[in-house]
Amino acid sequence: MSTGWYLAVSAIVFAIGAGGVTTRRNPLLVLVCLELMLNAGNLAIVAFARMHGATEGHVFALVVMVVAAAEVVVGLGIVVALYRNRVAVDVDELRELHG
Amino acid sequence: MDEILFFVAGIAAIVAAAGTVLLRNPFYAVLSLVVHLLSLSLLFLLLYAQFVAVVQVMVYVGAVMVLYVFVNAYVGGSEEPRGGSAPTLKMFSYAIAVTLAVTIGIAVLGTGLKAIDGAGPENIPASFGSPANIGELLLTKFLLPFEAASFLLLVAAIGAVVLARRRRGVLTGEERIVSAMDVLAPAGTGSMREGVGAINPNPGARSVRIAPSTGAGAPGESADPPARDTTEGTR
Amino acid sequence: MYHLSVLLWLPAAFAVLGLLVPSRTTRWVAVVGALLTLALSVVLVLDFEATGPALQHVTDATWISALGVRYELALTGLNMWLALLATVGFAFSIVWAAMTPLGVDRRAKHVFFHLGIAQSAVLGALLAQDLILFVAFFDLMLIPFFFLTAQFGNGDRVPATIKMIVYTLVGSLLMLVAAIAVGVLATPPGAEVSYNIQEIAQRGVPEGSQGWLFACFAAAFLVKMPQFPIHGWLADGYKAMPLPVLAVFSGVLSKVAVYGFLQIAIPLLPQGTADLRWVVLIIAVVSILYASTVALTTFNARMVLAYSSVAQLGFITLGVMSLRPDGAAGALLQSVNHGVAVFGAFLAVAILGHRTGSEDLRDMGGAATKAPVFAVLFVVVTYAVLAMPGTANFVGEFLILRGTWEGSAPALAIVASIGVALAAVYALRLFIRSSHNRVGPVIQPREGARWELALLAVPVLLIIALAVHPQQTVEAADQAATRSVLSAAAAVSPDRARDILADDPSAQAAAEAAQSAAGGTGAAGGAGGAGAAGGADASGAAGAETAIDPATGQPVDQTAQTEGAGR
Amino acid sequence: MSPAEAAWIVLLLPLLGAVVLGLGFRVWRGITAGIIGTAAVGLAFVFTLITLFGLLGRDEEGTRQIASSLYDYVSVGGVDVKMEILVDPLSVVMLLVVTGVSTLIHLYSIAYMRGDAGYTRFFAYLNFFVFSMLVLVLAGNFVLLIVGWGFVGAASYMLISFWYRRTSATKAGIKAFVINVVGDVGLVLGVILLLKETNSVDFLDTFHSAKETFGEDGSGSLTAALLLIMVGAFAKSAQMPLHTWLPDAMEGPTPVSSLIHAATMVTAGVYLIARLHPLMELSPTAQTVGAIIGCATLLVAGTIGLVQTDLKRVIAYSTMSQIGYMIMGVSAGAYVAGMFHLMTHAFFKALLFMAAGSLISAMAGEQNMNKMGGFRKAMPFTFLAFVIGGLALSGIPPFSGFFSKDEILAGVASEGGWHWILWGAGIFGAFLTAVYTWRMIFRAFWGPPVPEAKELEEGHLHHAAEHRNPATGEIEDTGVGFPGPEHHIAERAPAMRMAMSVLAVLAVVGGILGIPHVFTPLEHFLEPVFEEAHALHHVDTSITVLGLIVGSLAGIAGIAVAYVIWAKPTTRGEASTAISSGWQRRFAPVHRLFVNKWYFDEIIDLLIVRPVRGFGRWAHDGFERLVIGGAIVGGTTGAVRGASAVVRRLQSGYLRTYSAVVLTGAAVLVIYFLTQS
Repeated sequence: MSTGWYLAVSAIVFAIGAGGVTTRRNPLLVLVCLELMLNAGNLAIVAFARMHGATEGHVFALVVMVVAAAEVVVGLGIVVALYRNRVAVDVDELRELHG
Repeated sequence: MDEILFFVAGIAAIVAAAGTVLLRNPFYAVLSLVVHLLSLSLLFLLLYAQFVAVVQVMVYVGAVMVLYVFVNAYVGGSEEPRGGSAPTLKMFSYAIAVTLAVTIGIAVLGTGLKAIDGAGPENIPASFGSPANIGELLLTKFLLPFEAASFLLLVAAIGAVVLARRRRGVLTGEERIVSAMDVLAPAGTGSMREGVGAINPNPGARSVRIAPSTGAGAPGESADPPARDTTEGTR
Repeated sequence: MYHLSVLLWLPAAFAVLGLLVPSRTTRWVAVVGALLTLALSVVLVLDFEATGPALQHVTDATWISALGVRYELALTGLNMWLALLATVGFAFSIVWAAMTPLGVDRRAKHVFFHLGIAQSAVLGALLAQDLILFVAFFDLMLIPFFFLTAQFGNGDRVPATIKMIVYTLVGSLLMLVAAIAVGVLATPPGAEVSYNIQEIAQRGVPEGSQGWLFACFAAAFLVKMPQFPIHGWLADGYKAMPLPVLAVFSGVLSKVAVYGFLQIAIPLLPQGTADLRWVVLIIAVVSILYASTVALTTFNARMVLAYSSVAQLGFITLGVMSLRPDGAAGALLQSVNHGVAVFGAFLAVAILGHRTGSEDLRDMGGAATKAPVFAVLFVVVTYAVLAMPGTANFVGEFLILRGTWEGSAPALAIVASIGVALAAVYALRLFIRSSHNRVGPVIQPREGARWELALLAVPVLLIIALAVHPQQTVEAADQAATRSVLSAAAAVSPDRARDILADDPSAQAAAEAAQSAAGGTGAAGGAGGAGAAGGADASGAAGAETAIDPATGQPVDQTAQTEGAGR
Repeated sequence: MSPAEAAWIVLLLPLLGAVVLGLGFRVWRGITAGIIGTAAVGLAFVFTLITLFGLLGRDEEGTRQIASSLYDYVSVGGVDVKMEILVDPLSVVMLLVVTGVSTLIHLYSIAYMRGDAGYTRFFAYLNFFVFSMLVLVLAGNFVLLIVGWGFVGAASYMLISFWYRRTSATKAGIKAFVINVVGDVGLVLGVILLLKETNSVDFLDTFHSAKETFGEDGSGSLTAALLLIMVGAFAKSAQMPLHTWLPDAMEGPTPVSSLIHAATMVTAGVYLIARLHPLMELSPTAQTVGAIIGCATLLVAGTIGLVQTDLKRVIAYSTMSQIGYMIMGVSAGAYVAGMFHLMTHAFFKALLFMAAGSLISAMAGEQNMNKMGGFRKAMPFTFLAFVIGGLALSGIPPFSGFFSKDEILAGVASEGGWHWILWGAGIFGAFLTAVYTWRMIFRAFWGPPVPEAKELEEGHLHHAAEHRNPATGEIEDTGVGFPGPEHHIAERAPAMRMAMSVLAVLAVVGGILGIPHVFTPLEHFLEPVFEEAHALHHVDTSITVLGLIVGSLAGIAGIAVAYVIWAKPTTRGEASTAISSGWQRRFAPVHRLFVNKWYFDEIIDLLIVRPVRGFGRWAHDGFERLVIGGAIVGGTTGAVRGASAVVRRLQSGYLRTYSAVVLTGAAVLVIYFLTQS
């Protein structure tokens, strides 16, 4: 299988994730969609690692996973805190930054 | 064999991703993500990244997804209402997403990188992507990023605890959290809020508090209680 | 050799220390810090050799090597007295603030922290010998004042702060752009970029670009002073600032802008200076007349001083742009004098305002009846503000007017001297309406508290000391001022540079010594005629530091000179 | 002790006195302060005598000019100023006048100012003034001269508004100060112009190089410089049109008027022109201007003096007029005569002011001559002083004013040509002088005694029930900042009597120093200074004799006219006002012109004060708000506000919008790179 196929899958998944981030209103799902994007990135990295025959890419992928895990942990913590303080869990309700 | 597996896993990944985004019920969406992740790990295997694939399954499917499911259950995953608050935004977002997919696809495939067409070197060593190989890299070449990543995880863990813990009974209203910025200026000073008069400099004049969340004391000669942190004010 | 770094960072160190100690002791920590800095600066100034090299106590280290930015500090004849003025001013302001409610405010820590940081920044801007370092400190020194105004000001402090920020920021950005451009444009092909001020002066900035570069620098400096018509922030800013802060802001910070002209704009951009000096001169003269008349009619005691500062800085600018050593040295002297006088004047206004509850002259009057000591101190300050002959302010104005008469135009000097007469009116009006006449409707005259009088006596004593022996101040400034304006003067016309050198005995000796060495340069360089004679004089005299080629007005390297002679 | 050392001590003594009194104002209360102040100036007079004899002990040729410098005052870029004094016969004569008269006036003030709440302050100021005046006189270069010039202005201001709670006094003070600053500015600019030509601010250097620099006939720039310098001289010496501050300056205590506004400071302009004679000689234009201004001033001041009713103001206008003589004299080259008249004028004018002060205190502060009369019996000593002063002022032989004034006129006339017009004006001025001087004396001392005079004859001093400002009638207390409650009249206070006696003697015999062609020690002493002056006339005897005769006739005629109008009793005791009021009616416009002081104040107000103030108001209330605050600031803030409104729209606060924007950006970037490749 040529690397290009993997990259195509990666691009499509990335775009899907991006679309999700902008459309979903549940913060939980926004995070999920972010996971999609990160994973798409990971796929591309691993595919390139295969292409070059270099394992360093795998390390990169692992670090991305770490970041993703950290992000999820904190993000979910925020979701929980939000849930405690506000009834609605909806990103559209969180408009403190409105100018 | 490779091709079949790839197409199966690839299509599964894409469909599951689409499901994640489109399914209205958060619970299903998360489950769909699990499918996506599993098929992704299959793709990793096809790329000889055994260790990454295993970690993918263990960390994501095993840990992260469980977390998602639990939180989802805790929050009470209500279905998203049909027709969001901004329908044009939604259409726009889809359009952008499609554009991105197309353009990135063109960018990646049309770059003229010869190697993309190939599958990479045929005779890769057996140790490629093995735990030993990666472990050696992590502890030699990438020691610093590795440590940084572990530190990040530690911080994230503590942060999550701080964010999600129940405060009642731990902090009384009298206590205040001093932020680093308080050293430089009382909360809200010089902010846009103060500019529009949301924070009232003169206690004598009529006070309009737009939101309780900033709750800064008046920086002038007021005898207000000391400046408060935002987290306290939100309750 | 790290004295200057110690001097520079000591206030900041004490500012941080002040944060760490309990807030009740913060003010004393700040006072100790300010006095220590003052002592150190006095030692350094005493250590300065007027006849020694141009840069003394040099500190030089790489700061951002990739950009060619260096951390280079030095004490020169130009900045020495201004640095002393800054340490005196900040010590004055910090002691003052410590004695007022600001010192025991629950946010007292902020006051002294900001003042300390500001002091370090001002000293940094004064001592910096690297263009980027100067710009960085110049911007940094304003920031604490924004905070101080926004937090502790009165009236419309937030709009006032925003106005100040917008004005000064625009100026600063222009200056940053110009500074980078100067450094890059001056770099010959293949050489490393350097922002060292002397290095740039040696290399020379292409003449075509000097005009807009000078305009950018001038805009930043004129806004900071401020000068008509870009003084829009002045009224609100001055009204909003707490007085101890305002004293140092008006007394010290505006002088950094003056210094900027002498240190950077004029020596680095001689051609631009020569081209645009009339614009700046007209601005200065208009500022003098306009601000003087406004000061004449406003009833806010603070605003009288505010506009008087504008007028005084107009004089100083006139002196600087006369492109003569006497005018420039007079401007430096006047900067010091005006700073000292302003400290006293603002303190006097604060004392009066304290008795009155407002700063409106119509509410005041007759303060002298119960406060003879205060009145005497105030009248000395008033005399200094109006530059009565006998004060050093008069000496400064005399030198400035002389420089303007000879360097710019007699008409300009005559018009500017109207400002001298107007100064007498507004300064005396301030004194009479507050301290003399019948006791005002609101004021409750009483003698100043001990600390108030003691503090007010400091500027008064300084005024007297300067009056008795102004030479002390101009001595070191003389050569530095000559160096600073020489190339620009040569850019205006070679004759002018020759005149300057003819007036300067120290330069003359050097000129004779170097006469033979550089004698052929002018002719060989093709300048011909009068230019050749000018070349002999100019290059020889400036031989110690930079030589000026009168034909181009550009500083030329000494080695290049001798090569030229050989050819 | 060398003369220069003695001169330095002369300079420092009053400063020391001022500092000691100023710092110790809580310690030296009461008469001690007066004694300290007087002693400081008295000692200065003693040291002046030492200087004088030191100088007399030297050769006449050259060595009577001593320049002594302490240190570099300012030396930068071609300006080289030293802390330097110049001791020569001219400055020593001025020193003698200044310290001598000052000592007497200090002595007078010890008694006169008793009971004033600002007693110590008064002496501190007075000592400071003497110091300033000495700086002016001794200055060895132009810059120090300006310093002294400015200092006397400041001291004058402080003393004019000595009773600082009087609004009229502070107004007069600021007026005097500002007009003097205008003069200072002229002086500064003139000096700068001179400096440009001669490259030196030092007197001796400038004078020595003057002929080389400017040539025998001078040059345009020299004339311009001298005219600018003369602006300073005119402002200080109250010459037209910068004279309006002097009458108002009479708001100050009477000893101040006597010392500053009669004897010393106002004559500084005369001294300056005499000092600069090597330059004046080279510029006939400047000389002409000086002579004409002096002449005009003496006439205008004389006419105003005729109709004023305020006692002190009459003397003030008389001072202006007399200084007009001096300026005319020194401008026309009669330097010695000018200096001589300066000296005799100091004697008799100080005497007149002292006597006036005595009279005013008897009137409890009232200065209006309409309310005075018949003090002859009540105050014989003051009356005598007035008569002596009046005779000297009117130029009646053999009083001092007779010789000095006529020497000036003789000097002017010997220039010949149109200078005879000046001579004629001078004679007419002498007539006017006699008229208004004796009008004052007759109105105050002749006629039926007013109640105050009667009270005094019975041995009581009149005290006003409530204190009022004589100028405005406002009610005052006697605390600090207002005149004190006590009055000591000349008849009772020995200190005042002593001072007035000495001055009276000097006013009588002062003329002995310069009897033309007979006995001229002053001229002889000053000769080395003015030897270069080509116009050091040895005036024709015929002109002198003519002047002496016509001048004394004019004086006597003036006194006679004054007697007929104001003193000649028609019926028993009633002084007639018929003649004067009849003239007032007949020449109403002229009278109005004189009473309103030729409308100088109004013209200056209209031409300068109002436009400046109007512009200031407009700038402050209009321009500042509309253009600076509105257009410039408002414009910029408007632009910023508009832009920020647009940007704020984008900040919807929706997280999704932000992410969409980010994605759009990403997409655009990708497309950009795609199209680029």
